[in-house]
Amino acid sequence: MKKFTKLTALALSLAMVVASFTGCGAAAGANTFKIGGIGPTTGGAAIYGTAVKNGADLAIKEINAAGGINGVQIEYNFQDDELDNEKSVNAYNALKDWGMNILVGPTTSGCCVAVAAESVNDNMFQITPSGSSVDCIANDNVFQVCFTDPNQGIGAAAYIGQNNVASKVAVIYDSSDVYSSGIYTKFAQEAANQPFDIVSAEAFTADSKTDFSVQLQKAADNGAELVFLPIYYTEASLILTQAASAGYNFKFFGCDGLDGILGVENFDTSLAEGVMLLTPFAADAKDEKTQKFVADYQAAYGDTPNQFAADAYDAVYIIKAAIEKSGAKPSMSVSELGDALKGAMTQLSVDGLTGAAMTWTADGAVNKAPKAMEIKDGNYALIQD
Amino acid sequence: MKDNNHVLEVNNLSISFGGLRAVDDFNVTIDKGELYGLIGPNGAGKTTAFNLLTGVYKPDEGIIKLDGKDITGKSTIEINKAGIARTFQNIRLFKDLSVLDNVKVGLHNLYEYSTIASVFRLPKYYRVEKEMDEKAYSLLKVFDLDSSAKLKASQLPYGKQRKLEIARALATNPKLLLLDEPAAGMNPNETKELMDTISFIRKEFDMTILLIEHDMKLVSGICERLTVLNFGRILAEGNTAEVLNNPEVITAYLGE
Amino acid sequence: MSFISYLINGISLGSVYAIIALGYTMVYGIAKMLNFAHGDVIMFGSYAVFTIVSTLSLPTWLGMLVSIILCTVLGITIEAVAYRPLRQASSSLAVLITAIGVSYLLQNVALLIFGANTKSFSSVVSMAPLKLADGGLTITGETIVTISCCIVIMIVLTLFVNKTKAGQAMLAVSEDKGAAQLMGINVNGTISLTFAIGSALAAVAGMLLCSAYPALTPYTGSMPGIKAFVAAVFGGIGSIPGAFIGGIILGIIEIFSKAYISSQLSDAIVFLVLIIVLLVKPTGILGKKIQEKV
Amino acid sequence: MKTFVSKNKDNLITYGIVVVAYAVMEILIKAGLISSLMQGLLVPLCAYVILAVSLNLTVGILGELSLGHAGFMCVGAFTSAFFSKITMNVITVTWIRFTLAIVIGFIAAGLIGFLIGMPVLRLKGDYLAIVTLAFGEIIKNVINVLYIGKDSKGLHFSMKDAVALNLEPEGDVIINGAQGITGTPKNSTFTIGVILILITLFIVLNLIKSRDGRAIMSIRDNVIAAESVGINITKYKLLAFALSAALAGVAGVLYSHNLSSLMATPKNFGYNMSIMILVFVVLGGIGNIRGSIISAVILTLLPELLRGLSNYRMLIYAIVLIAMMLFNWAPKAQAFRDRLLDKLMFWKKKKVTVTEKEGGASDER
Repeated sequence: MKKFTKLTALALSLAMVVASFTGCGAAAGANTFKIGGIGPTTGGAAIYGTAVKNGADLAIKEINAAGGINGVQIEYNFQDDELDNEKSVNAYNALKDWGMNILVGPTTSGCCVAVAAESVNDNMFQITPSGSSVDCIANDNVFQVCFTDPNQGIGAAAYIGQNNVASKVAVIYDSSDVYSSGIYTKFAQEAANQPFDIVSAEAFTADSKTDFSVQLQKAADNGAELVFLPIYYTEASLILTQAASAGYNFKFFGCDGLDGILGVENFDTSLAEGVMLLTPFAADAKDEKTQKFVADYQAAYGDTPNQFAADAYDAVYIIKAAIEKSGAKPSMSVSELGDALKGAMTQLSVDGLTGAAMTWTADGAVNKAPKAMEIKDGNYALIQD
Repeated sequence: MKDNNHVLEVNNLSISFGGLRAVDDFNVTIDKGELYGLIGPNGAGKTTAFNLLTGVYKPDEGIIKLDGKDITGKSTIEINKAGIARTFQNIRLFKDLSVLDNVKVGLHNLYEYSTIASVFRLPKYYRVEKEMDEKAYSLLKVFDLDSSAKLKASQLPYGKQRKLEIARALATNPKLLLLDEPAAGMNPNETKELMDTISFIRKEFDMTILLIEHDMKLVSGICERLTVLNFGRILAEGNTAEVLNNPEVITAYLGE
Repeated sequence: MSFISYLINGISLGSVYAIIALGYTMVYGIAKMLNFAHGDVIMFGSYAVFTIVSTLSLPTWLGMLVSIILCTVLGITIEAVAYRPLRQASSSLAVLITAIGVSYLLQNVALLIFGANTKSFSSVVSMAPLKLADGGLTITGETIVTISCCIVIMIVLTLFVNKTKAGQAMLAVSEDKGAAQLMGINVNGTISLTFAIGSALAAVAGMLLCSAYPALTPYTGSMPGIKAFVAAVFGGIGSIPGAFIGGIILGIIEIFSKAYISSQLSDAIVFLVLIIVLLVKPTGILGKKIQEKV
Repeated sequence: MKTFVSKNKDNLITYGIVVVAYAVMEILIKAGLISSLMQGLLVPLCAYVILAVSLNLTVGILGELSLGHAGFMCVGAFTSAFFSKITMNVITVTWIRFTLAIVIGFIAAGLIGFLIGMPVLRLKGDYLAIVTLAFGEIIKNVINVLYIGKDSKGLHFSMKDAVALNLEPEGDVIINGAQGITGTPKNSTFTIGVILILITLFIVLNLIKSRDGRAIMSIRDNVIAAESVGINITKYKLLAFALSAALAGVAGVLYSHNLSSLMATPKNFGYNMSIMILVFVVLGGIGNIRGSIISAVILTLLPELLRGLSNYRMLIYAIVLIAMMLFNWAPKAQAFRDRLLDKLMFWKKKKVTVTEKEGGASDER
């Protein structure tokens, strides 16, 4: 009876090994740019990966419809990494087998660091829409569309301090998340130089992110006026709901992770009234470009785009600009293309959804001005200072 | 300390489970080389007495002495090392191990080599394993199991499983062997064969044996002395023939 | 004051664990298997309510009804297709692993149907929060309803198991499947019924979970599912009142450890307490002591 | 002494499969016939094979259910990565440093396994499972809030945040809470992975076929009987459990030195991973070492090979997993397979003789 199992197992593993060879032999006949993308499209972080996938897809479709980059069409392939560093490297390798010559991704910081350690060996040009930790851009072939975490933490603290938004601040952050704990650390450091006090800093983790009553009550007990939320909008929506039902009256302040909270299906947006956030993108911004993006995205994918989608959309246009600037051709090798685009990046100034006149330094970080937004009447509104 | 040839000496052993005195004031003395029977109707406390002797339960009162040494309250493992081995009413073999390995587990404490020696296959490993194999085969031969040594224990027919359990118990080199209903579920032929085997072991290994049995024929055939338990208490004890003719025993055991 | 407030929060969270744990313990008690997919049945039930109430704008009661029916059917189907063939398997681990496969399957089906985006669940509870001590303490309507539901379900389940013929059959099956079969009990039917009840409970638990914590994603059920499993073990798995007590205590420990020790380490503390409880009482708070007969 | 011989032969086949697989892969790599994906997967595959074999020691040989195996892997990964990072400039000979890292991962995970095993191994079945799951989660949670930094004054610890380390400006944060360890040297190679698999197999297979191994298996088969013949239950449970943990730690070393970004997430070191390792063991046959190697390989490759299905990938994976479980374990499916095999025998007589030879040496049921 075991013989059969053995035969099957043997046949199965053989078939797999054979199947795993089929990846090779690509990359020939390169007359298109092959852009790969990586992010979690399954698992708890699937929201973010899916947004990146769709955002980049939309941009690529637009570019192809308009005749491509310098007349060259783009091919696109997005791979799931399940929010796991190891799987992310696998995704990168799978994309290499497919013949990728430019990478948009990975979506999250940890994965981005892991993939960057591989891509540097290939000198692959890599632009991460949303991998925000400083380690992501440690290698010179990687560029960011989003702000780095320290940048956001310091920016948020400075904004609150300079504009006297509050004098007593509470923080609720995700200690098991790179993005969130990264921003919190810098925020806390910068807060020492600012005229406000952090009265409570409470964490939650990936394993207990449904109940925030303790964190909120601690904030209230310590007399906080403002709660800083360097977290993503799924948890933020729960915090807002719980704060309202417990009758707390805080002002909430977040970073780009909160962007998308109004897009949560069926969310009672009145709860988010008055929430402030420092973000380069807002789905309801009045400018024509953003509105067109939001409308097209909704039409194509049935969802309201968030920050991640916008970053990915911009990433593709940044690549387009870099290619146009450097005159790179798809026939170049991955490494030649990488050198060409790296050189072009520092000379670019791109107007995107997530920032006007974005420029890059050679270390890969982006220069753009974050906009302070406030949610008013269920819409994002720019705060005029 | 020892001034007699008592292998086992038990004085007023008692245990209760939630108010029920399962074994009450149990006394027995077994001499070296004796084959002693413990009988009684179902639920009389025979197996509980075994469990007390082997440390599965700790007695509420009483003293158990093995070869003059007090072993009361010791753990099963210590008691086995001290020299009591047993079989079980419902056979408890290591069913996924081979017949040979079952016996070799019984030999565990008599042969030593370190974990390091086994992982790195040092010469000591081969030497001791060879000794263990020889010893185990010689035991299996006694029970006519040597030809099935490589089978899984669970593949043996029922009667042979009983024998294997005895062989495993003997492998620990006990002073006293406790057999819990060794003939349960056997047909008359197998029972007969078992009786012969038990007598043979007793002679061959000069073994002291305490036996729980239901099968009267087996008991009367091989035991010199008996204790009869009923409702946890001793109903009668003494020479087999006398006890079996005791009218009280007949009523309690066979009557109703 | 803050102590009482934390206590109330703990009970609120615990009541949600408790209601999930009831379904877990029910299935475990009868079928003797850890149904790892229970949390995902909860998630499906919540999506059913969401689709009917929020997307199709139909009445709430209809959504609840459809959700319960759907989960019941789902539970029976899962049992029949994935678990029943393995009931006689040589290791009980086989069915555990299959349950994990079913859990992955449900999550990924939900991901394909409903997408990854968070949906905000509209509470099915319309009760106003209870304000005590001049508004210093708040007990939400969801908490009151969840606890009431737990108690009602607990009583009904206990009565059902002890007083009805089907319930007695369940007890018999849980003791010894073979003997139950010999006594003319339809073992397959009884286990199906157990899964049906367990899954209907999952639907109710899903509604209340998402009413209290209204962020719905395809993975909503998995973590509360594990926590509820922990709660069920805490209380003594297989024991119906044990699940309730275990859930409430787990909730209180979680909140207290966040409040008084460390919000970063609260998971570790909760699990540490669980370990200590099990070391002291190896079968949980209300678990039966199992002694193997020698 | 036929068993002896045939068992040894069986073990040789297991080693042989690993060595042949290694040789084939090396040749294919040299010939450039292998995809990047496959090349990237080689080291993780080795780590998962070691994990599956080591968990089989607990589940299959000792017969206890553990759901915290990823926790031990995590301990091995973090201690060794930490060691490699702080000694990167001290011990410059890579192989010495990496060997020490492996030893450290082995000892650290083994020690934790021993410490956890001592109190919990007296629990049984599902209760032991939940307690090991709890320990795995505790390990993950603690590592997520652990901050260790190094400056000229030495090491600094904190359980709060990186700021609380009070490092000098040029100091270096080595373990940075949720961000874990970044920049571990990439020392793991396929060759080292295969050597570690062989060592693991050597340890586990030799242990099984020894005095200690028999004692461990006797506990699995019947605790009461094992006690009755004087087997020290606690000692052998602990031996198997701690060794199993230590080997998981080795897998962790391999894992951490293959990625430049090591974090303890629910995905890689949480109960999900522990369950995944258990899936390898159960699918491959509980107690069947060779089976767990094969199923670890199949189940790790499967989701990668399904990448072409994009959105349906994990869905198909789940279905395949359920189907394989039913196919492998359901008594009806087993009967069906037997009948099918009979038919196959009838049609392909030649092939049958070959397969019979292959299967005949090992366990029959």
